[in-house]
Amino acid sequence: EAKDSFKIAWSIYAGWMPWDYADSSGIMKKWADKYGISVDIVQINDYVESINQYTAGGFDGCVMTNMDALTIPAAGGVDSTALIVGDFSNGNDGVVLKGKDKKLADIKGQKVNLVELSVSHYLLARGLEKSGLSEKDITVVNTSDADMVATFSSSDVTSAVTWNPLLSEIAALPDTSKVFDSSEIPGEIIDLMVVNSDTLKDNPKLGKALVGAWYEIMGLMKQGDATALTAMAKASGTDLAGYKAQLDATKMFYTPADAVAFTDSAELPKTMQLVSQFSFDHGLLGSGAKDAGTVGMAFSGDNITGDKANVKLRFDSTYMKMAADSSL
Amino acid sequence: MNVIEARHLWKEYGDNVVLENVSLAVKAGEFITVVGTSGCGKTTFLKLLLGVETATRGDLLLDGKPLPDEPNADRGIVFQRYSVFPHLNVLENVMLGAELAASPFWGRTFGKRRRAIREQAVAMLESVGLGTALLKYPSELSGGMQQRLALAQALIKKPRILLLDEPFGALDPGIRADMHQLILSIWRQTGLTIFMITHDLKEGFYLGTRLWVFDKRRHDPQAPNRFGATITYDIPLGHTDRTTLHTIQQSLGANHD
Amino acid sequence: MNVIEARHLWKEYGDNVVLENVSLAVKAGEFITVVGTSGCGKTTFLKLLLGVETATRGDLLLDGKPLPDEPNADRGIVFQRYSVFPHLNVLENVMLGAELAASPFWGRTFGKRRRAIREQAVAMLESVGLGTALLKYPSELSGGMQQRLALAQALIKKPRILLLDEPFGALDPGIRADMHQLILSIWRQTGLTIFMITHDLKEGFYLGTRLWVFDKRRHDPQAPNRFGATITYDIPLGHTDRTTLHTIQQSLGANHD
Amino acid sequence: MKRLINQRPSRAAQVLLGILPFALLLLAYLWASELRLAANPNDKLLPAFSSIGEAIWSMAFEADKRSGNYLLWVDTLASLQRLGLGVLLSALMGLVIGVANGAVPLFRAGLSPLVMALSLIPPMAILPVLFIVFGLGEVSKVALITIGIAPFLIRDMQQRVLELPEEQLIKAQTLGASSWQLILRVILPQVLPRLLDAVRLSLGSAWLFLIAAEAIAATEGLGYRIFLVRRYLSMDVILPYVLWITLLAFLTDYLLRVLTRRSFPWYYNGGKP
Amino acid sequence: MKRLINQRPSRAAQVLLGILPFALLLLAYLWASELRLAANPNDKLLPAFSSIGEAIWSMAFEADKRSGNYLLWVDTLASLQRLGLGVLLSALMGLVIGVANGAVPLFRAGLSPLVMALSLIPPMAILPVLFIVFGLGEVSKVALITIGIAPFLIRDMQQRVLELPEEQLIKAQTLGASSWQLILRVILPQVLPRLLDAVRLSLGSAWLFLIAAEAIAATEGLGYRIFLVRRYLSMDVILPYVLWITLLAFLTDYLLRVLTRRSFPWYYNGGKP
Ligand SMILES: Nc1ncnc2c1ncn2[C@@H]1O[C@H](COP(=O)(O)OP(=O)(O)OP(=O)(O)O)[C@@H](O)[C@H]1O
Ligand SMILES: Nc1ncnc2c1ncn2[C@@H]1O[C@H](COP(=O)(O)OP(=O)(O)OP(=O)(O)O)[C@@H](O)[C@H]1O
Ligand SMILES: [Mg+2]
Ligand SMILES: [Mg+2]
Repeated sequence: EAKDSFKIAWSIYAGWMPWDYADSSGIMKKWADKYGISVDIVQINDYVESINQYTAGGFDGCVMTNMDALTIPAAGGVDSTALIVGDFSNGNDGVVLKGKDKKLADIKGQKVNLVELSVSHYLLARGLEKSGLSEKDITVVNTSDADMVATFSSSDVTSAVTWNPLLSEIAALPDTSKVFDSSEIPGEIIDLMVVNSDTLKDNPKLGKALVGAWYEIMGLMKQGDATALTAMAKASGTDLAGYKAQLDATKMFYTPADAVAFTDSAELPKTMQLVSQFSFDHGLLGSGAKDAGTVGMAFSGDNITGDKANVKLRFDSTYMKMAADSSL
Repeated sequence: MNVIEARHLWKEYGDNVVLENVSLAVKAGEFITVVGTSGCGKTTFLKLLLGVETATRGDLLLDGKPLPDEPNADRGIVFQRYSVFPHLNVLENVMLGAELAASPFWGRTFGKRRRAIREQAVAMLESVGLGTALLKYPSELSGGMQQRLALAQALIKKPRILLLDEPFGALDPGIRADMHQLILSIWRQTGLTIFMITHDLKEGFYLGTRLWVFDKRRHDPQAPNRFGATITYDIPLGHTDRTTLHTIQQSLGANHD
Repeated sequence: MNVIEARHLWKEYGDNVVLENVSLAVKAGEFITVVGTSGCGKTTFLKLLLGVETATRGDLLLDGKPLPDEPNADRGIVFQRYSVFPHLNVLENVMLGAELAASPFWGRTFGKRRRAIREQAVAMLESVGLGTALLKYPSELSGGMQQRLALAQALIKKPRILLLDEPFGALDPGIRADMHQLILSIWRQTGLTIFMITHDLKEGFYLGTRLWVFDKRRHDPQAPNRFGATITYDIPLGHTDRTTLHTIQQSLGANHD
Repeated sequence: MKRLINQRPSRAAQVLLGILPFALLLLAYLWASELRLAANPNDKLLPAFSSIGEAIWSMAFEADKRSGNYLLWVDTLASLQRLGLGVLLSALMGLVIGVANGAVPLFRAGLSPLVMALSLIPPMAILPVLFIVFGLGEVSKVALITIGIAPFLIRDMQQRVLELPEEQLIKAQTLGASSWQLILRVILPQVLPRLLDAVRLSLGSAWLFLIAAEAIAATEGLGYRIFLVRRYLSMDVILPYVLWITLLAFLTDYLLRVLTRRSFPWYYNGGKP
Repeated sequence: MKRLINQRPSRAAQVLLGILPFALLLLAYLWASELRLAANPNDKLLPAFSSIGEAIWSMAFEADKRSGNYLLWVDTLASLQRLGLGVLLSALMGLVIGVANGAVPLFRAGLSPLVMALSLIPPMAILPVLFIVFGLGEVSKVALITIGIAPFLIRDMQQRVLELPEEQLIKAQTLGASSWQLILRVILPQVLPRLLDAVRLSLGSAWLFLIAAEAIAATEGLGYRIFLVRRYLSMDVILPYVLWITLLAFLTDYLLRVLTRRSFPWYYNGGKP
């Protein structure tokens, strides 16, 4: 139904810090006012909890990765739209082994600490595939991201898969090697702003306000606006240099045109197919799923993969196009 | 007319027969003392009179009508222990009964009404010799003082029947003698009907106008609970010779250990 | 020679003077009964004899030497309650003393040694009338049986001195009489020196060869703890006239409440 | 009419009354679930009983595709092992340190303030420290349980020893007992049933710590599974797991109670001091 | 030589013995910290006292650059508020439901099995469910504390009411008390100090649940801060926070004890039944 106040959830991650700045700088309010709505931007500590809340209906939109968008809201029957494709991980996620000059193949037989069923898990699976191994060759130990750094120094942890800023902390420890990272599977781990499709359909204003605010900040970041970047660095618990290092490992789409191009590319459906196959193999699509196509996905140009009667995840570049055309 | 009358009263807990075929009639103003071996059912009988327990067979009448099936202000009680409220001081303990009657919802009174109740309570406490301990908590009182308090608390409701379950069992001999005087003077002044359980036969003889001995008429050594107790002696006091006392003493002693 | 001798013994807890200038001498084989108002220091005196508490001033001698400063097998004790071990059955309770002596580390014996100890314990239990309750736990025993058990338990260590702190205070009158016979026969057979505290003056007169009354010589109504109790009467029994008994009874009664 | 406090329901009425709130809860769930599923058939929040049944079946009786394990049983076994070890260790510590503290004044003076201070630290707050010290293996989970409940058990045991009537200790000494013998034959056997009581009381916390530890790092276990499937909001797995844990908690409590009753008959005959 | 169990240290020796283990722990820490810092001056695991001091100073007395808040105090206030609310709510539920259950057999028959079942559910396991039901705001944290400790308080209160001597209840009825009057004037005032005792017992768990809830969703609070800096292994913040929580736990316990003692003089004069 149409309404005029909305709640958006976000959690701390290099590519999502602009949302914090949008809130604290008043840019979000400016754009919301422009469309006569109000948008409440809420920071949630626990990433998974924020998605769960969104899925349960507590928020109208939420930041998440492409894989989580598929396995949590979409698999849960909540029709969701990727409104903004913000960036993809280009080294922000990685596999670290203890010891100097290790290769990914050395991971065989080890216990690997990671957040199970997260993009880390996906990254690992892709890495193993590329080096001719499979998950059977290792043991996955589900480890809370908060404790990843702390536990990496204990002797019974030999390898970990994680993301920034934790990744850089771990990789900086003496006698470790980063053996694989997301720059080797570019464009597969994508960070999105996802909103409820029905809400978006009834309230195009929401899409316009969010996209407008986002790309105003992207513009600032592209120029290297120190105020904005410093604020984001602080909010993510690091300093400007640290934050820039994280951004270096993130392929941000600073211009809407880039984002539109990525979203409309033929690669995206293929990537998503890999993701849904991984999700299906790990039971993430629910116990009732017959195959990886259980949850249908819509891409630009009426390209639909999977079950056409059950399309729950939509990659929609309409609003980003408006930004590209400066029609907001 | 009889205040209390029991006709062929039985009380059983499952297979355990506690009281067996008890019949009796008590007139207003009698002071009945009850003795019997431990566990023979004296307290159970008192609970029947209170309405806390109901008889399994037979009738128990108060003024010729079936006895109310729960305790009320007609029948006051003093137990051996736990009869007073530890969280109220002496005065509050005695005022409680009147306050409950005066204030159905809060059970508390204020102002003039409270002062009236207070005066009445103080008078009662003075008459039992607690006039100087009004603001003490029960735990600060000696055993004897606690029992006086329990008596005062029960008497302020002017019950028609007063039930005493070994009220002096936990007291030192010297204090006991004082309490005997107190209870006798209360009885004489108010004309109450009193039932008093005691372990001390001499006490029973000394205080009562009538003494009951509860005992089993029949014994089955294989199944001690098969038969219940009843009133085996009903002695109008003042008319007893020493032989009876001796016989009873023997029967009590024989059951020990 | 005196088994126990006290010279100008004082016991104070901070400002509270409990015992004041107690001097006495006791010969082997005496049966001393101790009476006194509640809280006057009788138990404290027993604790001094046990070695659980130490006197603040004065000397307490056993066989002319300073008394050991902790309890040992020389001096047996029976309290009013809690004297037996609830987790051991009757037989184990009595065997315990001998087992501890026989097995310093485990405190348990096996085989032949155990059988010997067991026989001894059974004999002792039979002599106190508990021969048929060997495998019961204390909680299954009546009060009187528990006190018999406590006695048997203490006696098996053949103490030279037996201390009894109101051992029969919680018992019914009939059972008390039985226990009196038991303790007297034990005393006659073993020639023990016995100290027994009691609340019951008659009991004290009946059992002892010598009766002590603990009381304060001086009173300060403002500071009741300023003066302590001492032995105000020391009466060799059998030589007493009724007046003394009466005087004592008065002095005890006066302190009540 | 009797006073409300004097009205006692019959046995049958009692059973009925006891079942009633459960039935109501169940109905409320069914109703809410139906409502949500009507709006969104894929809703995961309040799954229908049929999906819960399926999930139970597949967790308990179908081998997992990836590992080939029957997950429910693997999880249960792992969790119970950790719980058992942690509780056993804590009970031992409670017994040894608690009895030593209670019986020996010198120990008590030295250790009792430390134990008191330790018991006040919320174990959850030092979780990170634990993982660093004990690693991510089984040890750290058992350690969390132990750190969580051992101080309570120690303090409780100390208290119980101090509650033993002084008369008993004096009596034992007049029977010639040395300190050691007194502890071994008088104190220890009497606090054992009380230890079991205390263990029963602390089982609730033990479960908490177990789940918290499993949530942070594990490869199997009941808490691990709940926090793992939380990732994709699988209430059809979470709900039966919660019920299963509740049942296990009830059973362990029940077994301990029966064990105490069987092993210490004297304790239940009013042998409490 | 006296037996070990009869050797009582003097007051001074007692204090010394009590301090000893703390001093030893401190020394051990200093030694280990020095060792690690010598090997790696940037080591975060066992920070030197000077860095801990600095961290405390900056948390407590310097405004945070980003938010302008004095973090320690903001965290403390937020946590104490949640704790207070949760405990208050639970105490109220304990009092109302517990007393109703204890005093009225009809209520007891209906509610007691439900409360028993609820008390067995480990609240940590339903944490995910809670967040979904109550959202991520303050409500869910208070709810977790309440769900965690209320069943215990209710059961304890019920037990305490049932422990009141039957004689008192009969006596009150012979004084003409109605059910309501009996509850209001006899039962309630007598279980109040026991409620405070029970609340003191449950405070430990309340802290646990608070920290667990704050770890997952909060923007300030003691548990939140520990969880946040745990990512960077900032032991110089974690350690003082843990000590601070311990101190707060001690203080709340102490204050409650004093409050009970002051408010219910009769309870401490051996007025327990
Ligand atoms: N609620 C009950 N359920 C089952 N049996 C009971 C109950 N109340 C009492 N009894 C049994 O009834 C018998 C008589 O108990 P009662 O308390 O009346 O004895 P008593 O004469 O008062 O003894 P005492 O002199 O020791 O007070 C006992 O055998 C007791 O076990
Ligand atoms: N450990 C202690 N610390 C301080 N005061 C004590 C201690 N033990 C006993 N007292 C005090 O010593 C006095 C005598 O106590 P004791 O127990 O010896 O009396 P009693 O004569 O045995 O009394 P009763 O006949 O009631 O057993 C009491 O006033 C008591 O308060
Ligand atoms: Mg009785
Ligand atoms: Mg004494």
